[in-house]
Amino acid sequence: PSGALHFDDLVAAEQKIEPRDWMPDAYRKTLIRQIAQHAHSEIIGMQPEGNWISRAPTLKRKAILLAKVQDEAGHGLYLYAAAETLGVSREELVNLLLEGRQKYSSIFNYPTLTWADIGAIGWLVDGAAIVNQVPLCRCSYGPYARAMIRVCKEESFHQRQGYEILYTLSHGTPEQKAMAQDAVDRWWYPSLAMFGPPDGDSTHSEQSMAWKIKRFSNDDLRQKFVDMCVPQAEILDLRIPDPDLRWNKERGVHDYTQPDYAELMRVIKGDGPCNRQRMEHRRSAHEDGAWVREAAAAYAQKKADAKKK
Amino acid sequence: PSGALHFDDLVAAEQKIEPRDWMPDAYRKTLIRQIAQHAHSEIIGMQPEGNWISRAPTLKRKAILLAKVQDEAGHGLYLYAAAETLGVSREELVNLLLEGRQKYSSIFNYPTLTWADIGAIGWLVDGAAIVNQVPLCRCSYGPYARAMIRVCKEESFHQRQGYEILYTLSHGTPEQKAMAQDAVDRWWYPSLAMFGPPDGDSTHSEQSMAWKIKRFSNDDLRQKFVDMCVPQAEILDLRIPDPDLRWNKERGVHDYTQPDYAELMRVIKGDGPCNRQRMEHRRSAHEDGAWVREAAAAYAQKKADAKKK
Amino acid sequence: MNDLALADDALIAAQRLAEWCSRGPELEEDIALANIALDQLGTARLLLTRAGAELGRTEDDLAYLRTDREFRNCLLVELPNGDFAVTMVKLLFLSAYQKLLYETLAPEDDIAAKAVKESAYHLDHATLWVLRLGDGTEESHRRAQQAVDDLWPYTHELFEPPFEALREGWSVTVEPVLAEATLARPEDRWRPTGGRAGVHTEHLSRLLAEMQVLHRAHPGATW
Amino acid sequence: MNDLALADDALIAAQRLAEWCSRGPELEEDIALANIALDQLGTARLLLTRAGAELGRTEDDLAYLRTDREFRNCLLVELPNGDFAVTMVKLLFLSAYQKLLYETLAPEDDIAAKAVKESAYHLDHATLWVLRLGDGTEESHRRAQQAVDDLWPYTHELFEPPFEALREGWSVTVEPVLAEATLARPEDRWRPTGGRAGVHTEHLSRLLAEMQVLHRAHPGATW
Repeated sequence: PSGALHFDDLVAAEQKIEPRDWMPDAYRKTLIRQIAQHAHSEIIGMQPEGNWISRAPTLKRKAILLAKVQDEAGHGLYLYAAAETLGVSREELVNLLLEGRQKYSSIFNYPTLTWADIGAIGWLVDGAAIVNQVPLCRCSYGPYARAMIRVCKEESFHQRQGYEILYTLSHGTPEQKAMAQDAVDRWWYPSLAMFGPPDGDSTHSEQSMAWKIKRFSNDDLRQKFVDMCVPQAEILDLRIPDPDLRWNKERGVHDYTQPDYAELMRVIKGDGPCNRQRMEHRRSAHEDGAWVREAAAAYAQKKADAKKK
Repeated sequence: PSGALHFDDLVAAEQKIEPRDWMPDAYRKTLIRQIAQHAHSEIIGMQPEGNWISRAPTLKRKAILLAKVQDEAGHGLYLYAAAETLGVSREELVNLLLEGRQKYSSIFNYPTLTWADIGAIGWLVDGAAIVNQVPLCRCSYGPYARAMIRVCKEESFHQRQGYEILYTLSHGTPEQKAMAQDAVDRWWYPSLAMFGPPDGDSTHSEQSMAWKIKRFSNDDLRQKFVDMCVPQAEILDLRIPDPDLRWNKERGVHDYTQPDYAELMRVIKGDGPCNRQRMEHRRSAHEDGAWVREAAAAYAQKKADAKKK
Repeated sequence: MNDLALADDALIAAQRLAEWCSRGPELEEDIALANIALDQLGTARLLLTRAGAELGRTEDDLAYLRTDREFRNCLLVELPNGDFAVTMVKLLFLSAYQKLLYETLAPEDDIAAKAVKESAYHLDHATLWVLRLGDGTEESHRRAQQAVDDLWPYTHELFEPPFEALREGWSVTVEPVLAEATLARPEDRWRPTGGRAGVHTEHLSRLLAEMQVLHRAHPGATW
Repeated sequence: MNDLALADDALIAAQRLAEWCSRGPELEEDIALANIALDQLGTARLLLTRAGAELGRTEDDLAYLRTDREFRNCLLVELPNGDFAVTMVKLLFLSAYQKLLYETLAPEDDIAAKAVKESAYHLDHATLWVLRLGDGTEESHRRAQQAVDDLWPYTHELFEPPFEALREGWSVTVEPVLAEATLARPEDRWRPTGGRAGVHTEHLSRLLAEMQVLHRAHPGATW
């Protein structure tokens, strides 16, 4: 069909596909799945960090953290909006999440045990997210690409905040420094796992590359992340918990230990430390809000009916 | 009737009336009301102290406080049992409490704001309770008198524990001493009010005296309590918050400022700081437990049915 | 005016509102509640800093190292969140009061001047929701009325001397909202009080235990 | 055997059980739960004192001045109380485990010897209730089964090395109770762990915040 030709031309020419353009069904489905998963991740990701808002150690940190978690809700909002341009409703997507038929990033199935985890999430998790997401700003689907530009800008702000938390801790009391190191020890490998399975085992990837949804392989992005973290860890005066981490002169990158992909698979399958807790939290928030949403709808209907008369 | 003569004789002879003895309806009703109110007070009284179990400052204090609150549940239990000998069921009485048709001691409508309140409740509130209750050990109704003997023994143990908490605080850091004084400042007048309105305004009293349910007037008991507290406060090195408190040589007792009886009436009527909270707590515990009680009953029924076969 | 009372109102309100984070009835509301919490927190920080300057203490000293007996907030803000109706009715009552109070202090007081605008937004938001809930479904009406009945007594404390004069303006703001929301205005009976004198409900010390735990566990640390 | 792990199991269990105080489904149960909490607390104190002796620390130092990363309790005991079914199923699982463990330590270990008898009582009590709930009403069965399903995964942690051998005895105790209570024994799949290494759920630090707040607010004070 001429639509298909046009689509291929646009993608080849690094032009954007827009909602009203013809696109292959599989492209649409892939995008819906990916954008929805991304949106769900923002929403579920509010929980581990939200866990420390009430206990933030200063009012300034409390304000920063609350604003950050609020930003995540905002990201969720415009990612759902981007997905909606592909012909699904937010409600459908939320239901798919609640029924466990769509995923969110596995990283949020780890608990935040101390304040330093807020720093480590900012530095490592947001850092990994940025490495993953910057290429998505050039994604072939226009609404997604534009959403990602906004998301990335805020994420890099968040990453700096997390880095700053860790820096303060690692230059604070011995207890604070230990807390920071402990957090990095726990979050390092799960952050590496955020880039997904090694390229050999990655499904979906090739087609996504061809469609210019994805630009780099999982392993390339992971390498980029490691190379980015090493000098930062030095300034932070924190140790990356990998005895085999070292500069490889020949390759011009760092050698590093792979994360435990079997663990990643278990967590994706639902058996991480907090999968049940995160889903239960989301489900009960959704259920507890049902009467509120119904009230808002009923009120809007009454007002609309009154206008008609 | 001969029953009435017998009843009067027994009362006059300081003998006990037992459940199967004839007794005037009004006597029965008065006792039911009084014993039930007393039982309810034990149950509601678990809340203000229970509020600090999770936060007790040492494990020893936690154990002592938990055991104390447990004792209160025990007191409630045998007071309900004493009331049941008069032909009402515990369930009826609990419902009367939950419907707000029977009262509990107003003192439990004040909040426990600091750990020192646990000391002040032990010293003052349990102290006042003992002064009130010791004469009840000689009450004309046997089951009540016997329950009170047991209650009083434990209460005086509790009072000593409260006294000891305050003593430790008042001889501790300046913050602890201030905390202890603050608690005494807040609990002193409500404790005085525990003896009820002044004799002139007291209903029920005369008849209860004649029946030997009550042995001393409200004001006599209050005086006794004040005289008991003054020397103890000196040892505690805590000030009783009454500038007019002084020894009256002629009367051989202390002069003291009366509590605010208008406040007492407001609290009795339901408008104390915590009336709503206490009742709401009790109601929701009762409702939350309904399915458990139903399950226990259903299981017992099944077992009984199985035996019959 | 006592900066500390106003600051504590805002701080405790922020702490309670932030408890909603990731628990709102819809995503937009999560964002709105966080916004309002951030506004309250922002005002609290400015007021605490000003109050602390006189006492040689920082905002964090005042927020994290006082006990509940030293907090001066009204009881209304420390009550548990309850359901969404309780939160919104509470916000209606609080923001109508804060707006009036800040208006009387502005424009001389620059913190109040900034806070007036924010309060107006909080009031609008709460008003919108009280209308929706009161005039929404049977269930939402029942919950909203229950919230109004439960919280109304706590509004008396806001207008204790020297603020008796503000009550009328507050009623003029709040009562028409209740009426339009088909919610009955309760009788004036019970008048719980004590917050301004540091005699709080049992809820505040638990709220502070959570809020202060980390700060207190590391005396003198920088964060 | 690590006294600290056992002590922390008992201490955290006591703290959770004590939360039921004044909230039990009936008065007798309020008393029973307090009794069990007191037993657990008593054992915790003895074990902490013994563990502390080696470290030059008191029972209160260990209870009040460690962070959640330093606690060694199993995850099972720190989970929120949930409804009465969750509490009773948890107690069934815990007391069956504690009884076995104490039995293996007794009679040489006098603390364990004392605790065996108490655990037997806790186990009886929990057994009775699990039977009643499982084989009671439709609702109680549903809740009990849900509790069993939710808590079962956390029992694996109890039998990590070097305690693998205890699992069989535990199953012999627990599974017939479930069967008689008409409750299905869940499959062995998810195996959450970490407690013994100080990697807990997000619940523990909140529990400790409340438990430790007063003690920490007054460093060095005597109570």
